[in-house]
Amino acid sequence: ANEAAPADDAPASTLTGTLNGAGASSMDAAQQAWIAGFQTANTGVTINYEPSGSGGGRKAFIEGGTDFAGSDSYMSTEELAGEFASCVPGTKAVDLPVYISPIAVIFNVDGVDELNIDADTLAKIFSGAITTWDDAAIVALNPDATLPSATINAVHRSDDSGTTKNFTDYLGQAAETVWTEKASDTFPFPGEGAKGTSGVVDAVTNGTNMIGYADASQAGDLSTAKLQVGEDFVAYTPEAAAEVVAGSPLVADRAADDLALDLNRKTTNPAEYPLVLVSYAIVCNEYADAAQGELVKAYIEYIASAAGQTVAKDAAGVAPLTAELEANVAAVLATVK
Amino acid sequence: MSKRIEVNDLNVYYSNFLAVEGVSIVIEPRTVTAFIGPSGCGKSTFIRTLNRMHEVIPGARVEGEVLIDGNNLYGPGVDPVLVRRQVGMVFQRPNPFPTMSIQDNVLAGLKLNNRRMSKTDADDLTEKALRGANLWNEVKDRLARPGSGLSGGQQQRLCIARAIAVEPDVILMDEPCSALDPISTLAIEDLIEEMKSEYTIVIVTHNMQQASRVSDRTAFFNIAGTGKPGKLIEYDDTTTIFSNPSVQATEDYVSGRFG
Amino acid sequence: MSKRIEVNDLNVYYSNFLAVEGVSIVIEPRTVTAFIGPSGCGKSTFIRTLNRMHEVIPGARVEGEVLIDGNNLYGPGVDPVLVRRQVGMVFQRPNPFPTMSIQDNVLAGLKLNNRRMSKTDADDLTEKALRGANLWNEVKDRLARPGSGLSGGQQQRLCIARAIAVEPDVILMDEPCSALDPISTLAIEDLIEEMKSEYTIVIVTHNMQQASRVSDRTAFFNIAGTGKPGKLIEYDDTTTIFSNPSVQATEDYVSGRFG
Amino acid sequence: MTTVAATTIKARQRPGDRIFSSATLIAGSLILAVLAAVAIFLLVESLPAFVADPAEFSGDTTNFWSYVGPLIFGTIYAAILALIMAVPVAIGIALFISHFAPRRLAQGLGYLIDLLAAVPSVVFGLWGIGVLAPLVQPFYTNLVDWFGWFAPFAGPVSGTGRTIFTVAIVLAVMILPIITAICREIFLQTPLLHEEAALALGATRWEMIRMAVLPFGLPGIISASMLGLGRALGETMAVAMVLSPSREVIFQLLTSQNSNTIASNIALNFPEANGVGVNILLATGLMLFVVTLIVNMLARAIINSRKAFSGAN
Amino acid sequence: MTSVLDATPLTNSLTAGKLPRRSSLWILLASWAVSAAFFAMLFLSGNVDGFNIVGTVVFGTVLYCVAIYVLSRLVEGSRKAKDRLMTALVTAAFVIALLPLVSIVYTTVVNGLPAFLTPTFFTSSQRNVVGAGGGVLHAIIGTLMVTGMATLISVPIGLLASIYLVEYGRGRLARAITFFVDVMTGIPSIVAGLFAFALFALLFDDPGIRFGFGGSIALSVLMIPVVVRSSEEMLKLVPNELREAAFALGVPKWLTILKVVLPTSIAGIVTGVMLSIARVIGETAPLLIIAGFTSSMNYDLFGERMMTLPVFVYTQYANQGADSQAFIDRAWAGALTLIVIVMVLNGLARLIAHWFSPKLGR
Ligand SMILES: Nc1ncnc2c1ncn2[C@@H]1O[C@H](COP(=O)(O)OP(=O)(O)OP(=O)(O)O)[C@@H](O)[C@H]1O
Ligand SMILES: Nc1ncnc2c1ncn2[C@@H]1O[C@H](COP(=O)(O)OP(=O)(O)OP(=O)(O)O)[C@@H](O)[C@H]1O
Ligand SMILES: [Mg+2]
Ligand SMILES: [Mg+2]
Ligand SMILES: O=P([O-])([O-])[O-]
Repeated sequence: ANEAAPADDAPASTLTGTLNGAGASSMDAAQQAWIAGFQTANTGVTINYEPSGSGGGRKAFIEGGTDFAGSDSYMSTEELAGEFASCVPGTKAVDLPVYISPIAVIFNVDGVDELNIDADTLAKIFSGAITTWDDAAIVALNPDATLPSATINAVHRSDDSGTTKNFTDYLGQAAETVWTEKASDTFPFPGEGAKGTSGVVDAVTNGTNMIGYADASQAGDLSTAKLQVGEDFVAYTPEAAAEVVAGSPLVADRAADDLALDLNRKTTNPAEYPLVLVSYAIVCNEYADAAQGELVKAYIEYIASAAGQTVAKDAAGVAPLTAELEANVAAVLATVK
Repeated sequence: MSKRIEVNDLNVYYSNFLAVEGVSIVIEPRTVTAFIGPSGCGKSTFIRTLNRMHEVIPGARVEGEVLIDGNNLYGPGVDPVLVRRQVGMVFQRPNPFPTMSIQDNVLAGLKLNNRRMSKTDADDLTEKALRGANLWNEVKDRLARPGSGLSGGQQQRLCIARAIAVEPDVILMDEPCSALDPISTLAIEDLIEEMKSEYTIVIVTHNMQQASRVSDRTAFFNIAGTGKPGKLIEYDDTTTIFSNPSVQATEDYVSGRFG
Repeated sequence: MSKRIEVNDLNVYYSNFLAVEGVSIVIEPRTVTAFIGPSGCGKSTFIRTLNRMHEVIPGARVEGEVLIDGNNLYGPGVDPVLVRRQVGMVFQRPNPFPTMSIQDNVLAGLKLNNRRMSKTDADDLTEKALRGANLWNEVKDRLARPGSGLSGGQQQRLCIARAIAVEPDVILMDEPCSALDPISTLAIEDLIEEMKSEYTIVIVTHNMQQASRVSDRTAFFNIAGTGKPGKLIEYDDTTTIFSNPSVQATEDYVSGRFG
Repeated sequence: MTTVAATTIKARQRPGDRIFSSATLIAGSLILAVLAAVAIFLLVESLPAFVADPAEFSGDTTNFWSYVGPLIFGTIYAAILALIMAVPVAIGIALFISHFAPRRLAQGLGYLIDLLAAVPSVVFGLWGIGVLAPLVQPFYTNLVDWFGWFAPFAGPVSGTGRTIFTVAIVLAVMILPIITAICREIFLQTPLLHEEAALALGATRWEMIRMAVLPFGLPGIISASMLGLGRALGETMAVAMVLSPSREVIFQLLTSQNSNTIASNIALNFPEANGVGVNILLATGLMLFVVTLIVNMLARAIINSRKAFSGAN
Repeated sequence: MTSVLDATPLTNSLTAGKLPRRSSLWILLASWAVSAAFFAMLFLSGNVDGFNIVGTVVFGTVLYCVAIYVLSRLVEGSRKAKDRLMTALVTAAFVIALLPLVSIVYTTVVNGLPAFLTPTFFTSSQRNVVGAGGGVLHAIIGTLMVTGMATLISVPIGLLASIYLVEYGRGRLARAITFFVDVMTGIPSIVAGLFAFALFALLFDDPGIRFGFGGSIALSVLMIPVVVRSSEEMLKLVPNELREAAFALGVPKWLTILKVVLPTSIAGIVTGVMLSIARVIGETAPLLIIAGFTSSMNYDLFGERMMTLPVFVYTQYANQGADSQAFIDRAWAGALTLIVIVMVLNGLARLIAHWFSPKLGR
């Protein structure tokens, strides 16, 4: 029923074809909303986005299996050094930030509704250095809370994930004395593992004395902790997340049109929430198949537009790009063919 | 050890089909009784009701009573397992357990009640039962081999050995010799003769010579036509049945004497 | 339609076990030949080699030749399927097809070979075969019911009807009456008598009266002991075998005349 | 007449037989070919893993064998636990349906159990996370409190119940219908002759089952269990969703540290894997293949050792 | 001819030692009552929060097993006691198996019904749907096509192979097939998916290949061994007597197999085929890899991505949007749909089996 083209629409778009993308599962819900929006406006187009994981998405794109990739991490230098099968030989691909989402620290502890936490304590909880909820460090941050003397069950992602990479990146930078592991897709310490964001949410919801981290849009009814930024305790908000991204510099030593961001995790500005995840759309500078290039360009332009970002905010609870970043992305896209 | 069997006005049904009607009969201890009659007249059906083996067939049921030494088999609270321990049975088709060795087949029934049997006891009992069934010489070297490797006749004798090994009070045999050669048959008949001193024996046979040779009394069953119930026509001393039966049908049947 | 069978120096093996050794025999067309002998002497084994049914048993094989009207059954390029259409077989144990109705069982030989026939032809053939097997009256009202619901004797007669429905040249019967009552047995024996005018018939039986009644010639098989091969001891006219055998073993066996 | 016989007995080749037997032979060989293709695929893709750079392995491991060891252990551990739970219950159910339940009920009951086979593994995953794990967690706490001195029940207890024991329960439920269905069909085929033989010896119903039904069905039970074991060894999504994994060999059943299974590990890490990482994961798949091979060899050996006594014929 | 006894003796030796009728029922109820009382006391004493129903039933049943065994042993002797114990255990096994079944079905129905009952659920795809709404038509079509094709591939191959094993195969090849079929059952589903993907990526030189037929091939790899194994077991159960009967009528081997052996075992074979379908119809991992993911309709098994129900369920659960309840509802409704589909197939198969199966006199 919903497959038929709308009958009495405004002048139909001339775009036709099928566009295939794959990559980060974090942005799947947003992608579905974008796809719906784009397909409604361009009834001749079918877009498939496969949430197969950032690494898998990048690999498929590089080998020419898909037209664009979604990725929680920007391309590595080795990846950039190689060939891109979908692109005109010799040309490269670029990272375009299109998706910003705060990562929430979620918890489920009997009798505790609010929790303040700082990076060091968070790092100690997840590395297993702090094992009970009434540990002095937590009590000191939450003098008013009635913390039970129960074991902390800290849940991490059991699958390799961009969320984990951003979480460990945050801990590694903001709590560098405590968290000595480098940022990685794989969670480096023991503890309770769960598959996918929804797995972590379910584990925290169904267990007792739980804490975990998850894409904020999925936190649902769970309580979320406030992070200490500077002197204040900051709850996640889309705006605070967008703010920290806006305040972050581009990664050095990359092509000028590659908008990979070096997130400022150590911010002390209480208006910013530094535990965020940025996902990139990865597209060719110049597509070997010009028709596909046109489709990709139109689609990613839509995604990065104010309209697209609003759709994503409504559908997936992500933080919209700041106007400045939006403009930067649009400028790069203008050169894509 | 032997028991008296008394059957009062027994009807046997398969679901709604009345297969055997109104049988009343008294079988004295330490006798051999032969059931004869044309195929389909309900001999197998009836003999199975004497140890409640018909209950294995879905839908089969009886009306009436069967008393073994005065105890009603179909009385309330009677345990068919106890009944069958006292009333053993040998079937028309040899049915040794294919998963057991020859020796285990012989001891199968015994092991149920007597789990811990010494090796020598077990061997003795095996030999005794197999000798009784005239099979010992043929299998004594391969007691540990599967019973299913034997020829049909050997298998049937194995089944007889298995039945007599548990030393029941009554032994029912449903055409036990129909798959046996004359020598084995002779052995079994001798065996029946011997066992008579201890057991009550009921045997179904198509072989009227056999009936006249082994049995003390003979019961003739007949059937009026297809779909009609089988009935006990005449029951008397074997000599009387074969020489001077009182019912015409019996005379007709046994005078086609042959086999 | 009848065929002559000639067997030359036949050995039958189960893998390495020599079950039957050095049998040579000539069976004339339009005769009934009976095989007798103690259990395990290889009667079943040998009769199966006459239509290559032994090949169904893994490891069973023959050496020597079997000629049917001069054609070697074991010659190169011979199709066992065609052999079996000409040489039919009835087994010791009744084995009707459980998936088929009584009528379909009778017609199985044709239907399974995808032969088409009109409804009336089929009905006629069914009736003829069932009458021949003396089963028509008992089952004529339930031709569409499954064959497995019949009693043992009825089942065996159904199998005989099935075998004669394909009108083979030779019919092999392995103790076909061992599960039958005298009336059915008599009917089958009459049938054999009738069929003799058209078919060559070979019958294995334990029943020496039966052998002497139905057969023209009798072959006596014997076995020296367990593990030894079975051998053809004597083969002659039935009257000679039963009245004046030339071998002592035959005399011993038939003089224990009974059954 | 002789001439007629000569032409009829020496048959033309029988095309039906030739075609049919060749078709079965081709089908059989095709299976071997597919399996060989899968094996070659795994082998070729695995080779780089055996010589991979130590840095390519996640965690503390530095070579393939120390990486795959705990996974092999976890795979077998979970599958064996599942089998231990499932086989007796499956035999019980099959017997209940074939020999205990009233005949008219039995069919419906069989259908009910077959329903379990219809449940997709994702749903088992969801059910494991959402229903089973929270349900058993309090029992685990009690077990650890009372029997913690017994090594497999040692603490600290998992706060969510998402342990290898829970996974084993889920796997057991998953393989139950497979084993049950096959056992049921086999038990129903036990020759009545043998059941009657046992009953006539004065066996109780259970003794009859011990004597006639179970021995007759034994090879089938083993085959069915192997089928179930195969499923348990290879189950991917349900394990990935339910298990809280770690990278060591862990005997404890009730903690949040559990040895992962090979299939689940592939599912968890494949999406983000690249380069040699992919080869390493596929090499673990090859190891699972080898494990299955060995397990089946053992099972075959058991069946064959009792061949002479099998119920066939 | 008969003498009627005036009265049957007062004691019937054949009844010696028997628990009264229905005693097992009373003992069961009593056990549950005791167990309930125990758990109620625990609950009232405040040691546990909530009355534990599962615990009551489990503990009560264990108590019953012990009680019936002990009582029967005292009254009826050890053999009868063992029989009663095993009866209790076998019945308990059945009930135990029903618990997860009921729990899963209940969970699925309760969670799945809201979305299942929406009017668009069976008439539309997820194309252009954001948040609540939409349907699973695309996934139903995909599942039916992919699984149907897998069945078309696997059943002939599997059945023929099992016929080879039982009827023709002797010697090494047969042994090899038997053995490797078992090994094949151990191929993890995800490896089957990766294999199919690698195969077609190579064949079509397309590193991003996704299409429904590839999914069918992956599922076939998982399905074939189940078909072979179960059919083989069923064929082996056909008595040799029946084959001999047909051979003796001059029926060629292939017709014997086709018309005697297969019909006799058809019920078991159909059960096995259903099992194999059930085995693969719920597979997620391989389809994610080779059949792909789309929210639009696709009727072409040989081109482009094709949605299937398990992938639908998984992605709806794994990647929830802001309105997460809508996604979870759809996930459960998808699961419910899948279960209903298998149930219907199962019912059909049973009917088929019933029509063709042997009409046994027993
Ligand atoms: N399981 C059954 N269900 C329904 N009817 C049956 C069953 N078994 C036997 N019958 C019918 O009951 C009647 C008696 O059969 P039964 O087997 O007792 O005869 P029989 O005298 O033993 O014959 P035979 O000498 O051939 O063994 C027959 O008409 C038969 O068709
Ligand atoms: N399938 C088989 N494999 C191995 N040996 C067998 C097989 N069938 C029969 N035998 C053996 O071959 C010999 C001959 O057996 P066969 O069944 O031909 O005897 P028979 O004369 O028909 O006996 P009966 O009168 O009991 O039917 C016996 O020693 C028997 O144990
Ligand atoms: Mg009978
Ligand atoms: Mg024989
Ligand atoms: O987007 P994820 O890689 O965290 O699932």
